[in-house]
Amino acid sequence: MSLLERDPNAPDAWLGEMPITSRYTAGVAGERFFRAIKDEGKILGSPCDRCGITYVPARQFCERCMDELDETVDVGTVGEVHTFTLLFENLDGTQREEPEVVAFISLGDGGLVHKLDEIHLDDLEIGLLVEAVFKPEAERQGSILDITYFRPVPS
Amino acid sequence: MSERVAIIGVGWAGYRPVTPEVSYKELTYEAAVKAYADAGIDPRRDVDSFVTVAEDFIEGTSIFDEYVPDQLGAVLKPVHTICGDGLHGLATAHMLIRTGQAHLVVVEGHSKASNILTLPEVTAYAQDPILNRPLGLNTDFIAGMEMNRYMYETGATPEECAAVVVKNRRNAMRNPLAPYGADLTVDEVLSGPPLAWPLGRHEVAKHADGAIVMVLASEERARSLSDQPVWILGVGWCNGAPSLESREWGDVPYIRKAAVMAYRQAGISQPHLAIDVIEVDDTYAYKELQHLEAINYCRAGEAGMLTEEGFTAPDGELPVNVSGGSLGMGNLLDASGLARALEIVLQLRGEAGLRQLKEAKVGLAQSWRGAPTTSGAVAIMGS
Amino acid sequence: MTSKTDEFPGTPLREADFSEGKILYRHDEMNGQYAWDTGVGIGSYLAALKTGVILGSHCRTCRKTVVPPRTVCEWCFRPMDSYVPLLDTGTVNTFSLCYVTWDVKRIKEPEIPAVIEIDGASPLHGIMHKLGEVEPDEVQIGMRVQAVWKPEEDREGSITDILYFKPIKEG
Amino acid sequence: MGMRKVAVVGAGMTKFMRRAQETGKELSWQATRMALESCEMTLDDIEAVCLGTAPDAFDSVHLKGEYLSDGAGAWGKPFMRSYVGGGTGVFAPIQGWYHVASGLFDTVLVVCEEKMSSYYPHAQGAFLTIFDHTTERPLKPNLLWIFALEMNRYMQTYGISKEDIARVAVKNKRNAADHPCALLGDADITVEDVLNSELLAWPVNRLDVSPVSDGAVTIVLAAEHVAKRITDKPVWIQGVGWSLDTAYWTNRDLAYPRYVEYAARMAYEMAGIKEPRKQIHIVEPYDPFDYKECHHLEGLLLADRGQAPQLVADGVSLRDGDMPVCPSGGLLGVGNPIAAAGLMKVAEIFWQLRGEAGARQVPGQPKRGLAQAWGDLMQVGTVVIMGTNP
Repeated sequence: MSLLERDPNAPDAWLGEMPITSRYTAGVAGERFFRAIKDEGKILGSPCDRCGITYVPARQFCERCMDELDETVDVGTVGEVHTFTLLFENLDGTQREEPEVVAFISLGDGGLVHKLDEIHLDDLEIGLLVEAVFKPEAERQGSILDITYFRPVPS
Repeated sequence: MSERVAIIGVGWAGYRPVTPEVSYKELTYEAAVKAYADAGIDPRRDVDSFVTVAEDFIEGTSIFDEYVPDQLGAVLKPVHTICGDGLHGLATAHMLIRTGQAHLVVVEGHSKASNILTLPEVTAYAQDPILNRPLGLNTDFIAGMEMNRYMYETGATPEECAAVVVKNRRNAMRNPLAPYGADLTVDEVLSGPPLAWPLGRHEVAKHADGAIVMVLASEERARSLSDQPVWILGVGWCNGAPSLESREWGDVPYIRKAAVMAYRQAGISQPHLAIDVIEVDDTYAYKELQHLEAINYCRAGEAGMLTEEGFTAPDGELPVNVSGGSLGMGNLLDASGLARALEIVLQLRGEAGLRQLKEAKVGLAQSWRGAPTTSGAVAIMGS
Repeated sequence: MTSKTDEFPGTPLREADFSEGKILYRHDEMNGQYAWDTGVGIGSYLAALKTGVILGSHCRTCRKTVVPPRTVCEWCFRPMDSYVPLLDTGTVNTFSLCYVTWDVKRIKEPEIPAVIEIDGASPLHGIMHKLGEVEPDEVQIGMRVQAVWKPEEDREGSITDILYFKPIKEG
Repeated sequence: MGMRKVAVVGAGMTKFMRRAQETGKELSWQATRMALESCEMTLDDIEAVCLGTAPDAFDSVHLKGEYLSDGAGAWGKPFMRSYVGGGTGVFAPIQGWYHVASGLFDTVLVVCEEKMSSYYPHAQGAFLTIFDHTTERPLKPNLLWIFALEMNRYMQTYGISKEDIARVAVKNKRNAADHPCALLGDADITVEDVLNSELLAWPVNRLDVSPVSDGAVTIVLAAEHVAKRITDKPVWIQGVGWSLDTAYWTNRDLAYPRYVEYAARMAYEMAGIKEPRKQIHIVEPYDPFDYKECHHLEGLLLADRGQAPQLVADGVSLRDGDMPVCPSGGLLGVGNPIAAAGLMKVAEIFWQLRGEAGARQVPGQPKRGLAQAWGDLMQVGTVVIMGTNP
């Protein structure tokens, strides 16, 4: 398309980066949700009366009707594996030898994405009941990582 | 107000795994020149408005919008960016023309995926920063969990998903634009390394560089400029729940709604009877099946079986991704939807070469913006 | 509507709310690394800089010489006709005396960014660079300047192969 | 033929804050809920959603339109995010306009959000990457450079003094003292305060610049037949225009924003405006820096080149002047959560034309107003003209 030619000594690529450094607030609802994990070891949801849905994690608004959700309910710390994957890939795309077990755990009408542990892969199936394992209270920081992982409920 | 809108020119450059000899601007320019020549127009004189689809972190530039006009012939013209897929761009051009304020509108999308050295980490920055990102997971985990739930709910099998890879990469061998043509077997696909079980590494579209430009026109302008306008019969787009915590894992209701919107405009009630050729998003192999079911090509759980039976093959009853799809042509990031639409345009114009289908009068293109999004679009075109 | 509303939503925070742990938050950082293909025009520009030349390109239709060089003229949308080696002298089109870093920390000696119209390019066609070897209060729009290059062996094919532009002493 | 007419029927906004506790989703929801309540509509009444938000770097989320979509009310709806850098806040209503004018939708939400405090330690860092990655970024330019370079060129070309320009900052920060959402309103600020504030990048001092902010604004658009059922005071979108200049910003004269003129001419033509200075009653031009307001008034053809600073000196652009400019308090006073700040200007025109701007209400029952934003590398103009008549 070009009449101009590329200088044979032209460098192929110019290297650079996007330096994105961030600080995120947990938000109005996140504050409630993560304080409950941190201080009480509880998982909170937010019921929307109009839609008949209990969102988990707790949120400030119903995405379906935009009502404000100012109530919270304790939904317990045991949920069902709704789906899961064995992740053989690191964050940077390199292959892992041993997979991480990641699941979506149903709680209320929502749930949490988290890792599973203390589990035999043979036992792993959709519908399995799992419970949250919390860090010791003194080490919790009000983060999703205050839950170390979920594990099968002892039968 | 112009009710009807047509695509009257298309141009492309790429698609290749790498394109080191040209900058993104030069790649786009090549596609633009071809599209304008195809439409028989001069962008400086004739075009009323320009639409680009792009995302900052993909380009490595904040406010990437800045760098759009020069290589499109769009300087000092109405230009804007849609942070969406190429089909969102097409829908935007469609709307602009229907207002009656614009008669010729250009849509552009490009990928320089090869220039992003840390794409998985950039993609992970699309995860919720508070709820999900602290887990430090490669975003493909979402695809693995979706695929697992999709198979659980519909009874689809790993073999059926792998059959999509076999078909699409085989189709790509008959498409000179496609860099990833291959003659594989289902076993070869399934015995590849695991990625996010049940998803295997061979079931994920590899990235490619490329650029696509399309020229859209009002009915009056289309009839005066083009011998073979491709009419936009309907276009729909929709978002689902962005949160992983409130979405459906086995289904894609947003694609379903986008399709309903497009069918309603096109007056189509029985897609399998009305449509001759389909291009759907196949970023991950299972997505082709899930998307076919969502656009009501068949009932939930049937798409895999139909694939295995050859129903979706080029010589099948209703061919899907004759182009090779993203598995065969490469994942062009947000230009992927334009690649799907381009194949429909070429098929409807009878210009698809070796892979030309016999009876191609109405075609459908569908896109998805990739994990972790719940954003997709559908466009239906007719000759 | 605003006249009817007393209370607008929003919860302003003080920086101390973070440092004192009154609210929950987290830090993160993206690893975004890129290798942008330089292509024809900019690749040739960088190669020329390495040899101590500022390269432009010429559009015969518009009778314009532009810098940096590109392969298409953005005004007539015709391919550019030729490369043009420009001079390494020019005129200050505009400048600033910048006393802060990007994150608004103060610096003592100002940086002096400028747009410099390059000799040999069409009027008003310049590049952004910095000025040096000049007192801040002596900088003026219209001032004549010349590029100060890195030693040849240190150049790498980058805009920083020019260290800065310095005033041309008259006479 | 005949184009479908589009009206603004509701608006809502959050406070503009230096740092908000709310997430970006929550800010978007707050503004959106308020806008819906303002016209007694529910989310079910909305057919599509348009989002405007500036660089992903600010909120520090990749694909942030997708991330914000639920807060914007897009669950299960057609949703798109438009983007023209700093011009986005006035572009998003244009996007909403073409959604409705196309005939595809009757009711659309237009939401603009920015949470700049998420880019930490300083939001200006997001601007390091707006320059060309290969030919400019290696010089490590910061955002102030490009404004200072443009301001200097503007002042030099027309012989304008810093005092002339500082009056704009004073006017807007004083106006903002009456805005309940304002971050930097100050009824007592003087020209000396501006001139004596910290020198950042000559000729730019700290009080010449609008503050980094978090916030969100939402408006509701409706087609004519629907608008009249929703409210008896719809405000009509009469004209829209936008234009993007070359990315080679060092290859043109920064003294005049021709892209704003192109955008304005497009909007004037659509609105049938032949004499903008007589036919436009209130103006909300983009004022991230004080000189920018002047620059933009000239590009909008509302002042002769180099003469815009005189409008403040003569009192013309004061709230009770002949052509009030930034009666809201503008970005300089209310704050500058980029895209939200642009849409705040559109909301201000909406409230002013309905006579609902409270303490900020301009006298004389204005009939027509113009909002404008600017963005990119001194490059894009976006213009919306609104009036009480269709």
